[in-house]
Amino acid sequence: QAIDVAVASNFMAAAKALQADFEQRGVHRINLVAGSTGKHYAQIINGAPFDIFLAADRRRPQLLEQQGRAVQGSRFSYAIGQLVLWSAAENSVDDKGRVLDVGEFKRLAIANPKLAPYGRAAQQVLENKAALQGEYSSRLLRGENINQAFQFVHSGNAELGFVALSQLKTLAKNANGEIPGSHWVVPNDLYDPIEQQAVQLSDDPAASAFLRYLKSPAGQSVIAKFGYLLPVAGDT
Amino acid sequence: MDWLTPADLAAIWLTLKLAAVTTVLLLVVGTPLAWWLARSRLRCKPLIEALLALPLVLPPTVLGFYLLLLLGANGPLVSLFGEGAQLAFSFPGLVIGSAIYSLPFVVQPLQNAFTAIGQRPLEVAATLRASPWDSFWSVVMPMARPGVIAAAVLGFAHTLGEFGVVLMIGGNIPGKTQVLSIAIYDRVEALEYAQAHWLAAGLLLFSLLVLTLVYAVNRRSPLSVGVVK
Amino acid sequence: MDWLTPADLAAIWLTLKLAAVTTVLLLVVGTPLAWWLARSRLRCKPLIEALLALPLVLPPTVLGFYLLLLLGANGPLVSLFGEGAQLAFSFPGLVIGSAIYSLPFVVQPLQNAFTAIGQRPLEVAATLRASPWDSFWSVVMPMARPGVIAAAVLGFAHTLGEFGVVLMIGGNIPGKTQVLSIAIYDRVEALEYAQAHWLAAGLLLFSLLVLTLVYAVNRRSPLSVGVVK
Amino acid sequence: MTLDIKLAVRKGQFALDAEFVAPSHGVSALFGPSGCGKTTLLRAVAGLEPQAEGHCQIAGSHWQKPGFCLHTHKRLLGYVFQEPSLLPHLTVQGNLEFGLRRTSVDKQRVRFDESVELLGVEPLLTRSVADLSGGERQRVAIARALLTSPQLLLMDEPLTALDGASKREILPYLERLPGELNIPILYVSHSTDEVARLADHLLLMDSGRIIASGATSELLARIDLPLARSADAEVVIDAHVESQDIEYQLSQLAFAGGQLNVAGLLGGRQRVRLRIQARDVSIALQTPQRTSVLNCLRAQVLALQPLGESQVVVKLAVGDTPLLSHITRKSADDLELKIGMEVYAQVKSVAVLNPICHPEATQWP
Amino acid sequence: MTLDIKLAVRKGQFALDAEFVAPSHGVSALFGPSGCGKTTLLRAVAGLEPQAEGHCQIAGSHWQKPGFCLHTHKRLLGYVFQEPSLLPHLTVQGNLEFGLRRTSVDKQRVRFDESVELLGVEPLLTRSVADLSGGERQRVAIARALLTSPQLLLMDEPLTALDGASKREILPYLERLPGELNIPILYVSHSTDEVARLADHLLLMDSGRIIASGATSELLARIDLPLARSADAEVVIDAHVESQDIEYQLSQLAFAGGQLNVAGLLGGRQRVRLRIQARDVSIALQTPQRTSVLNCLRAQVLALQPLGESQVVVKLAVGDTPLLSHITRKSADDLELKIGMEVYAQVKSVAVLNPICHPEATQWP
Ligand SMILES: Nc1ncnc2c1ncn2[C@@H]1O[C@H](COP(=O)(O)OP(=O)(O)OP(=O)(O)O)[C@@H](O)[C@H]1O
Ligand SMILES: Nc1ncnc2c1ncn2[C@@H]1O[C@H](COP(=O)(O)OP(=O)(O)OP(=O)(O)O)[C@@H](O)[C@H]1O
Ligand SMILES: [Mg+2]
Ligand SMILES: [Mg+2]
Repeated sequence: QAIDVAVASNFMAAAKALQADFEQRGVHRINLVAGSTGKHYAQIINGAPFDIFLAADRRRPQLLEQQGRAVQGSRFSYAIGQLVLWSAAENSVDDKGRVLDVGEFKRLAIANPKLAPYGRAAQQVLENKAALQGEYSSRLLRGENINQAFQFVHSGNAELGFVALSQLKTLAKNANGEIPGSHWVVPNDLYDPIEQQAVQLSDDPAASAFLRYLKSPAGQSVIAKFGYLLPVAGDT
Repeated sequence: MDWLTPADLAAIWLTLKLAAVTTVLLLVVGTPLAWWLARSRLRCKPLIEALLALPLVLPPTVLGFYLLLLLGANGPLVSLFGEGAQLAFSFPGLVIGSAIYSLPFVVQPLQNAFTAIGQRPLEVAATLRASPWDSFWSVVMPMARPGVIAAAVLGFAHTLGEFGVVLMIGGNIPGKTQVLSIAIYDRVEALEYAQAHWLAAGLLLFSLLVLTLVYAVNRRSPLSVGVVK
Repeated sequence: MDWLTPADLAAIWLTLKLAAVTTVLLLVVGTPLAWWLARSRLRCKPLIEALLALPLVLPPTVLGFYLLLLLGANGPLVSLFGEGAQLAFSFPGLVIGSAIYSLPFVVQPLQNAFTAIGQRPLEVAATLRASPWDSFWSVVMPMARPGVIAAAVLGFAHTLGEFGVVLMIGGNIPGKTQVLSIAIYDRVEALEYAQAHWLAAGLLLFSLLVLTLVYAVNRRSPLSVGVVK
Repeated sequence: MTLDIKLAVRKGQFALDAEFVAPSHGVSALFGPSGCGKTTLLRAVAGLEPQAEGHCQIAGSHWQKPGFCLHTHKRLLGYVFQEPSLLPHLTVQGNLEFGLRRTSVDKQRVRFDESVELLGVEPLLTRSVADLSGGERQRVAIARALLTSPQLLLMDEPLTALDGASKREILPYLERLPGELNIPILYVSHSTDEVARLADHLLLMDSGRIIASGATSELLARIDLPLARSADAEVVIDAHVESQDIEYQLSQLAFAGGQLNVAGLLGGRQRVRLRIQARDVSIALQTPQRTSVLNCLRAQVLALQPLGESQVVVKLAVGDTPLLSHITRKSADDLELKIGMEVYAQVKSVAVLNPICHPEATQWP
Repeated sequence: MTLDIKLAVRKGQFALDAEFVAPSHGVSALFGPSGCGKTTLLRAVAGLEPQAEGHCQIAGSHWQKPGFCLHTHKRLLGYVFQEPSLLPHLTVQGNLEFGLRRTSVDKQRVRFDESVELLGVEPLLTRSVADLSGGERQRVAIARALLTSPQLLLMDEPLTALDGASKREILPYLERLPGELNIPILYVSHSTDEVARLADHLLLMDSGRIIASGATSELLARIDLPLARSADAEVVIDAHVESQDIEYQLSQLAFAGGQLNVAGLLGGRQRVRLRIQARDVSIALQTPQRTSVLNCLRAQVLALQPLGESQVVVKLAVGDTPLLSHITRKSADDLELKIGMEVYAQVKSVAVLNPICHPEATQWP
């Protein structure tokens, strides 16, 4: 019997790799349920039969823990997302992000700052470029989540966009074996860390096993491959 | 085709089942409702008609959210009838959600079709010994056929395509409550565009086939020599 | 009310404008289409009817995705007609997206209403010197009024509530393409439930009012002494 | 056993308030000007006017009384609507069978083949009702109502869209029906011809009320009623066949008060109904000689009444049988007609209304 | 200037193939059994049968010819459908004004008030058409068609649902119309009475074809056609008023061949149309004495033909005017009638069909 893992949409690609690796190692099977973290949270509160919740932030797992919906003490950070300013066009984004200061673009895609941690992070980056703040807001395309922000850029509808590094990793490499287009990995000090936390929801042994795997070096190396930073051990 | 995973197959099957069951349920519930609306002279009828259109006004996810509150673990149903009454994250829950969301699309065409029939054919049927129940099946429904078809098609197609409500109260659990529309959506979200294209194209083709068939059959001469009884 | 931010107000205004413009556009486009469908004897009619129902079958977000590809910066329209033809992220783009998604809900009731009128009233009008165009306005439309109302209500309500398509091709730009449904949805996602409740309740109440009014007016005696001309 | 009906219903400005008793067999004709409420009355009897109040008792069974109202589909009636209301989603055959199938086999007393043939709808059976001509529709509607083998037949101007020949085929069939099925028919008609031929009982309506009700022969001859004063004034006489003249194909008929010759051979001692129109009766003071007028009856002048400026209605009695004559005032003066005077009534034309022999009826139109 | 029409159209099994020329003024009656194609012909003339082929020329203007077909709304016609087809979303007044508003003021030749009053629809103006009685609907439909002041009026059994009195009010109005508007009317009717009264020209139809076409008086008297052999056989005679008898309120009328007395005072030298039914004509060999029969005409036997077993149709000539008589075979033998014989035609009843005076018409029914 497979356990159900609610996974934040932005982490799906990595989660699939983890699933494959995990299932190959042991007897347990898992089922990935993609969705936005807000939706998953509402569903868990209202009785969704999920065993594990891989959230996109730390707030929702925290809330669940406070409300007694999660196995106490099971919460931990499993990945830290990295924000990237990306353009599908070559030479559009410089490696200092000066393109933002110049402001020569029509549309900039971000995830919704209210909903998605990547969105909030992007917002913080932009706020640092305070000079352009007022002007930006009407040029911001806001995807419901980081995936939609990515789609806007990928389909060429936005010249630029703040996306997750993990997304760029899944893209087919260009001729040089590099990420297509041009990008700027935003320095970590420009935004609060995008800490993604997991929490266990049922006492199914398979759930414990998967979480153990997630913390294990094997699991962590898969996560790292997808462009996430790894949390400092013991940080909750 | 490596993209038609078992989960996809399960999603297709679930989708068809959901759309079919929902359509049948909607016709079963919508028909008497539409009939009542078509015939009633109550002063509050406009209010009821407006109420029926309301599910449309809320974004499906939001509607789904409220349904989740209603049907979920903390909802009034569970507090009244106990654990067993939790309909969220189960097939019946999906059906209820889809049905509520698509109800207006079924009731409206039916109601208009019923209204258009008028009083006379029923009077005629009554003078020919047909009880109201009998007339309903042997006169009203056959005469309202275009409306019934429209209702079924809109209800079915809308259930196939909509996922906001289903996503919310179903939980998108592959093999259990993940329907095809969500599967496609997930593919798009996961940047697996090729697979999304294939699934979407398949869905479109299948729907085109079914709908064309329905419309073509509907078009056949509406005459029947025999009479139901 | 601290939750009715200026952005919310802008969203409300935009939503109403979008719903109104879309409904009008749908009636303008849907009416001749429905009329043609009601009268045509073409053999391929079932296919066309099925095609028209197809937008329903795709999940709105997916449909929006494809529309984005079509109307976006790299879409065929832009390559054909240049930059100016990029409709995505503009109000016209929103209107087109909503209109495509709601088209079946408008065409179906209209088509059924037109079919139900039959040939005779048109023949009568022709013998009374009314040109086909004239008859259409002075006979067909008044007689099809319940269908027109149903079409407008379904189209309007559906545009109010649906946001998948709009989100995708609109980009949720506050004050420009953010509509109310997305605003409510965002509140739910952001766990700002109280504000979501208020907005949803407001939307529902407003819609209830408008719809009740529409239905109540529709119910008034359908008789008119004067005749349009 | 009678039809005992008292029904009141308001429709906008119009109020129906009809009360009458009619025999529970034979045809009762409902006669009155356009808009007087005939259709409304029929609908109320059928239970199609939910607001109707009063009682409605048909041959002993209560269809409606205060506090009780049988639903239409439980009233064993057949209704031919004024506008032939065929069910548009069924073929002609589907329409005919609709009622038939809902009539239990042991109660079916009208044969499908016979009525279909008589009404000439056989070639139409597979047709869509939308394609039918006006007359065809009306015939299908009549056949459909008959096939339910009703206990009461309500017919609202059922023959209006039919040509003379069709009428002359269908009328005798309708005439025989009440006898064969032993049911009453309430029959709305604007045609005095149909009324005289079919009706045993006459109900005159005006402004929602029954203004006179009685045997047809009686009401037709009452010169205080509008009927006798209309251009179509006539009397009907019940008679029986006394003898025959085979060479000339004539029959002598006897009635209360005298004898009449009519063309055609009628079966011996058969009962027949005759119609004599007022304009076909002339008055002479002595027996006329050498004329083609076959019938000349001794009569007494019962009443005289002016009709417009130049005409006079004369009510005559031939024995016990009343006769009407419309003559010019000049003739009346020339002949010095007075009440009680003995005269000769010359009858130019006698119509035999019975089904078996219709000397006047030729094939077409 | 004529109506020159040749139209063919197939509808399922039925094929219309009608060709005729009719005068472009006055009433042309279309007469034929149910299902013979009368309605289809009218529809084709109105341009409502898109499949119809042939030509249709109305008083000089082409409505249809090969390769050209005017749309119905451009044909200046008025159409009274067989089933009164009022527009259900309009009131009575809305229906009446629908066509009126679409007729330019300078072409309006029918006064709203007058036609509304004559057809008795004044009290109905604000009513919903769904509530009307059958006769009321028919009257509204007629008024509506008239109000478009058409160049050709097509009327499909317009008077069927009307009672005698309404008919007698409306008929004279219709009779006057073609003269006043100077337009032709194509009039479908099953009633010989209406035909005789209204029609100058008669078109006999059967199975989709026109089997005879000609002046009414001519066709009515042709004993090779079914009309003369029907129970309603009759002739119409055009006459003019010769003199009057004021005391007795009688008029003497002169026609080609003789004189007739009719009740009522008719205006001096006025042209009138008379109808004499075959059953109202009897034959005598000598002038009858002391009878109420006013009219006795010298006539010659033109033709004799058996009618069924016991009757004979006799065609007489009174001067140039033909007359029909249905008498029994016995009478014919008694009188030893032969072709060419001189006889007296006793005319019991003459109906004056003109609008101004209707001696037969009383108020009701
Ligand atoms: N809903 C209504 N509101 C007002 N008047 C009505 C309504 N329904 C019927 N009437 C009137 O009632 C009268 C009687 O109608 P009904 O149909 O019974 O007449 P009828 O005797 O059958 O006439 P006809 O011979 O013309 O068919 C008519 O004058 C009609 O206009
Ligand atoms: N679509 C059709 N298919 C087959 N037959 C048809 C169709 N339409 C009409 N007919 C037939 O054509 C014939 C002529 O119809 P039409 O209505 O012209 O008759 P009509 O002379 O007006 O008869 P009535 O006096 O009964 O009104 C009828 O027998 C009718 O059944
Ligand atoms: Mg009536
Ligand atoms: Mg006809």
